[in-house]
Amino acid sequence: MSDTSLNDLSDTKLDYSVYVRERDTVLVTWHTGRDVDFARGVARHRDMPDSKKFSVALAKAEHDQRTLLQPRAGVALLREHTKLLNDLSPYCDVLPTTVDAYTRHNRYEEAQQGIDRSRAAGKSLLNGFPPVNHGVSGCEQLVDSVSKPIQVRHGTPDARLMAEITLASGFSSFEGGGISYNIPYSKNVPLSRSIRHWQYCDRLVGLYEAEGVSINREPFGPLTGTLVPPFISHTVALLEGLLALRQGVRCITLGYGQAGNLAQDVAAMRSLRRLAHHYFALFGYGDYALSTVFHQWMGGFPENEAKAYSVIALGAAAAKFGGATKIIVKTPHEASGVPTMEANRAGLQATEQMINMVSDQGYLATNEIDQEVALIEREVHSVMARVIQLGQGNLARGVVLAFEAGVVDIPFAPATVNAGLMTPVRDNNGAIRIFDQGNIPLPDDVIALHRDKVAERATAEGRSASFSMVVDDVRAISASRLVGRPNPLPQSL
Amino acid sequence: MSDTSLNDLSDTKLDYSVYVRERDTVLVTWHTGRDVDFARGVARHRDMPDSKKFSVALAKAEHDQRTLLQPRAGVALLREHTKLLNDLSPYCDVLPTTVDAYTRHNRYEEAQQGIDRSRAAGKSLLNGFPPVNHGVSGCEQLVDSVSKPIQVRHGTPDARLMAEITLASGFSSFEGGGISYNIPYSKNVPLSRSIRHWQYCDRLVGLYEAEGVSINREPFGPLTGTLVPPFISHTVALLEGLLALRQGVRCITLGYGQAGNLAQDVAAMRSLRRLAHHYFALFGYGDYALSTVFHQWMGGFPENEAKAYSVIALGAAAAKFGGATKIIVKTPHEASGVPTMEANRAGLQATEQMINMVSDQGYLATNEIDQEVALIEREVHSVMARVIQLGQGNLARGVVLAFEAGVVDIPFAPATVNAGLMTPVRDNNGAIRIFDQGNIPLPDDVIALHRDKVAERATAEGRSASFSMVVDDVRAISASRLVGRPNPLPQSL
Amino acid sequence: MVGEADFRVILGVIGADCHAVGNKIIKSVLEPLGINVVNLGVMVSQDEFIDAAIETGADAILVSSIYGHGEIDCAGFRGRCIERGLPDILLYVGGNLVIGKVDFSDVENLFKTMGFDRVFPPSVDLHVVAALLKTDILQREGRRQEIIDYSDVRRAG
Amino acid sequence: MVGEADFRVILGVIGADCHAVGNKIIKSVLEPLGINVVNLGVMVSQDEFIDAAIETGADAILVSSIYGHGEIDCAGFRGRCIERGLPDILLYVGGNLVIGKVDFSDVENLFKTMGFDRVFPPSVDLHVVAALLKTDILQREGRRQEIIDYSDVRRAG
Repeated sequence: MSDTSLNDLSDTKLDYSVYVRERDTVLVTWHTGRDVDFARGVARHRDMPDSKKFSVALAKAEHDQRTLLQPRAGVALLREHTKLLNDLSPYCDVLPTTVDAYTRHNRYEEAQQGIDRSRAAGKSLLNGFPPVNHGVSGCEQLVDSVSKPIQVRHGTPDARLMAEITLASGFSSFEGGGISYNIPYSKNVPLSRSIRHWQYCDRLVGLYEAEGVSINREPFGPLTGTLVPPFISHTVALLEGLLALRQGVRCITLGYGQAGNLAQDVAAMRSLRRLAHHYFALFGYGDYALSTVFHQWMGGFPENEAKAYSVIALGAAAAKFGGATKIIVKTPHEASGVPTMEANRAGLQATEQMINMVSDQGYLATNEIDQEVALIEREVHSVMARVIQLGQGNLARGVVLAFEAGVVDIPFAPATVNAGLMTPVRDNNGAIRIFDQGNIPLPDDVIALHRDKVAERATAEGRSASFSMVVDDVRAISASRLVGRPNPLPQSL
Repeated sequence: MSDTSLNDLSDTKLDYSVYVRERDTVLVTWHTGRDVDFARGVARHRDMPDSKKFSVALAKAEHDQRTLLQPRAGVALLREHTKLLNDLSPYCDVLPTTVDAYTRHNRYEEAQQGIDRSRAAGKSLLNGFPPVNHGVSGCEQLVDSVSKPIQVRHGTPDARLMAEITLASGFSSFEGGGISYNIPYSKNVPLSRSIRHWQYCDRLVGLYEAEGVSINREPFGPLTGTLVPPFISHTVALLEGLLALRQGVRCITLGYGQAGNLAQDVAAMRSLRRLAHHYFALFGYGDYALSTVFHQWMGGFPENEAKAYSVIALGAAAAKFGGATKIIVKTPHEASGVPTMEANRAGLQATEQMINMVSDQGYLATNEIDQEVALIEREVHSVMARVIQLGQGNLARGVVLAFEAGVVDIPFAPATVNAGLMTPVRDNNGAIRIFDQGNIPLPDDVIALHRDKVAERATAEGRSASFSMVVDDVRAISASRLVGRPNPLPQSL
Repeated sequence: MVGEADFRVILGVIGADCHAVGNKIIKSVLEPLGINVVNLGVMVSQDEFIDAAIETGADAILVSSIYGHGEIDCAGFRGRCIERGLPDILLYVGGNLVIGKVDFSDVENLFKTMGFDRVFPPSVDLHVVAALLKTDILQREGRRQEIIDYSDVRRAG
Repeated sequence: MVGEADFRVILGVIGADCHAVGNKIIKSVLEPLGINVVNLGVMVSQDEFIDAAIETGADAILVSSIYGHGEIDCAGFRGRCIERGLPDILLYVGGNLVIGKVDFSDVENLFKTMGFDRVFPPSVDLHVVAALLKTDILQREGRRQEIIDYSDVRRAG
């Protein structure tokens, strides 16, 4: 089933017998697959205390209107990774296990070399933890050695074996989706194939749910993290949420990556929640637990650590004003690559301080936010209507056709299946607008609004909008601005 | 003239002959006074490039809607202080010279010991630069060795000699005022005396103005920096502004210290500007240059540097949303006392990043801000009306009588002339409200609003409002919150 | 059980320091914990502390310094106490005692060498200070040391 | 004056790295500066870089790596170029090349030892890269070095 063509792609719940047959082919793709034992996994989850369950932590945060803190972290070796998570644990609410990039592409041989060379070098040469190579027993040891819920965070188009191993070991949340872990993370993986592989993962989560074990699923919100208009990432999040629900997933966290303009970010977080309830109900689902996650700025950071702290702080404020259930935290070392434990802790502490100070304050209500919410919702409805129409009752098929047609189009994505025709740019207030809509279907007045906003900036800067303006925007935050102005008046001389 | 009684206190422009006679007594209070030469000072200012003039920097920032960055910095020895300012200069727009605490109390002997012991110790044992001891030639060397405008920042009830020396040397801005540099900075100085001494300083600035040399004057906004309701510090700023205008000052920067609640802070900055124009016009002044300054959080900081950065970032955002012309920057070492150059630079860089990111965004317009603006303005009008009434045409006298009566009352002030009856406390959103009004005259409905807001918090916390709640609030930010809740739900477990 | 009046301390901010906030708060926290606080406020000289201690028969002097001149202002304080006939009085000091960010252990050593019995950073929990004060006073007075109830000591400072 | 086609480079992100943003931007900046960029996109193997260089007769290979595996992915690249008959091709590498915050000078030394001609941090100004590329290509080709116009190099990166 690893070469699903569009015609084979259904969006019905995967037949159990199909799942079981496929499972046999998945578990043999690396030798550690033979140790996966679903019944043992269910028992492990049932025996775990609530304090180690993602679904419980999220439900409690939703109820208390708190925002959970989560870092990113992963190193090659089990002992070092366990230590890293335990060192971070006092400073956060839920733990990650970030997976290395070889594993994300199912290159377990190279991941093994990375493990071996890391062992020899005495430091991690991998950018994450390779859970497939460490296998069920390694992952079980990890889960048993920490005291908080752990999520698998990766970027894997075919995460079936990883899901089997990590969920059986006691991980209680699994990030990703057939769109969000393909388009921004791979080059030549057909979308129908990654969607089908994620239907498998979601079906597996559904099997745990059927046994009374709630596993949290989190579509990856920020996508390429680069000038993604909120309606684009929202559309992807909603589609992945619907595809997951269809397979039996019940605990869903939808995500969004900081754009930088406070009003747009707050509006994005508020609209995401409303839109999810709307579409989940529209497709007949009522029995689910929804939460949201805000990712601090995913683009380039200032190299200077003091400046990086302010990017982190602005994100923390937007997350809290936007009502995020969880925030994924960046670090002051962000510009220098994979951060150390100390940098991670600093990012968590800075975020905690800002979230605490903002959570003591009132609801942020502005006309600008309300207008952004209304705009995002109209945009999402317009695109979703076309995706649904293209699918003709098969949403998975609709997604593939939508990407083929450029109806959904993610800026700066590496995947060749992504049209790459839509070009975003910031407006004069730093909100992300559309400079060229490509083939994305949007109402005329919405397009006119984007055009006017971009024209307003072009006039203010005395230049016409162009791709060079977009490039300036991509670099703006790392160059200490929000908007990539030509020769900006420096704040400091 | 150093023991002005209330009956001697006038608020007319100091007669020139009175000023000149007094000057002779002032200049002999320390041997460096003999080197003061007004004509030479005027010539120095005239010869300075615009890039070293505070008034020019402020006017340009007002015009461009930029926010100037300024650190605090001062060490005992001239060479080290010059180096410190030059090291900070690339990271800020205008420079400070923070004066040591002995000089603030005219204890020049002790300041000299501090200089001598610092020289022996190879490090500064003073918490600032002692300009009187270094004299005109030392201060001239300093001004000549830096490339940006320098301001004297201190806390001196009797700053007459310091003003004569520093202004003659080329400092182009002078902080303080007869109220703001007495009540929060001394114990037993009669208010009529400090006001009279600051009339002298303002008259001196007026003499420079009369020669076409604009010297910026900045009443010290934050006062005790501890739960000061905006209308209190605004009232003091307006009174000092009016007293300064009367003596011929023309370039005025009114200040405010961050309270922590974003809406209240933005409203405070916006109302400060409006109120200043209102009262300056009411008293017949039209020919002045007004600007505003925002002080980042003046209370206790978190010891953890990462957390301190978020306090700094929140202040930077409030300053920019509030339209401040200048921001006085705190540092991540704030909890540990006088900061190093590196900490100062980090505070400036973090602030610059946030201000840049916010300045690219739209105007923050919320009903909450509008309501706070309206509230602050009503409160200020109520108190100002009583002060004016008490003065019966003599505002300086009105000020003294107002403090005696507790009509103006600054929380947590060391001065015995301050009534200390008014007790502030945070409301449930972290805004500073009045728990006990003492003798401050406010409309009944305003008092009822404060009472309701405080009651709302008390109910939310399940305890009655008390001084213990106030103590909790004073410590809240250093303990990673805004509001001092009893056993707050920790954001991180 | 000892009564409230058994613990009497002189409180003040030394030198030319006018930071009044912590001073007011220290008094407001210590008094309900059974410590009789004679508060001299801000800008207090060494002799003013000692005068008040002699006059009231205090067990301890609590010196605050926030503005960084503590090293200068506190020099010779113990010697002055000895000269004035209070060789054994407890001397506590706390605040931002030196200029710049210095390791607290270095600051503590410096002030202990100068004759202070206990040295605190500005973040100290005042409930801890109160508990230590009571213990130290009882020990110095040769009384059986009470069991201190640390249950209220856990509050974040 | 040399024409646009005189500078031909192969661009790609090495290994299993799928960071496409910088890749698209590098191409968009270099081409208007007169450099002919053959962009292989993300997830490019050493042999794919070399195949393209042979096929197009490129002067240089520009390797990006953002995800921290650069040290592994770039091992033996120069040796492979020599084996495949491109001993002298310019090899540039840039990005977040190692895991963790390491002094850039250490990273630069490491990759120069591995046979790379120039090593860049992620914050490098691409106008500087373009200027260096042209200089290095001209020098390697033994041509008289042009006077590089650094006037557009000052733009913040």
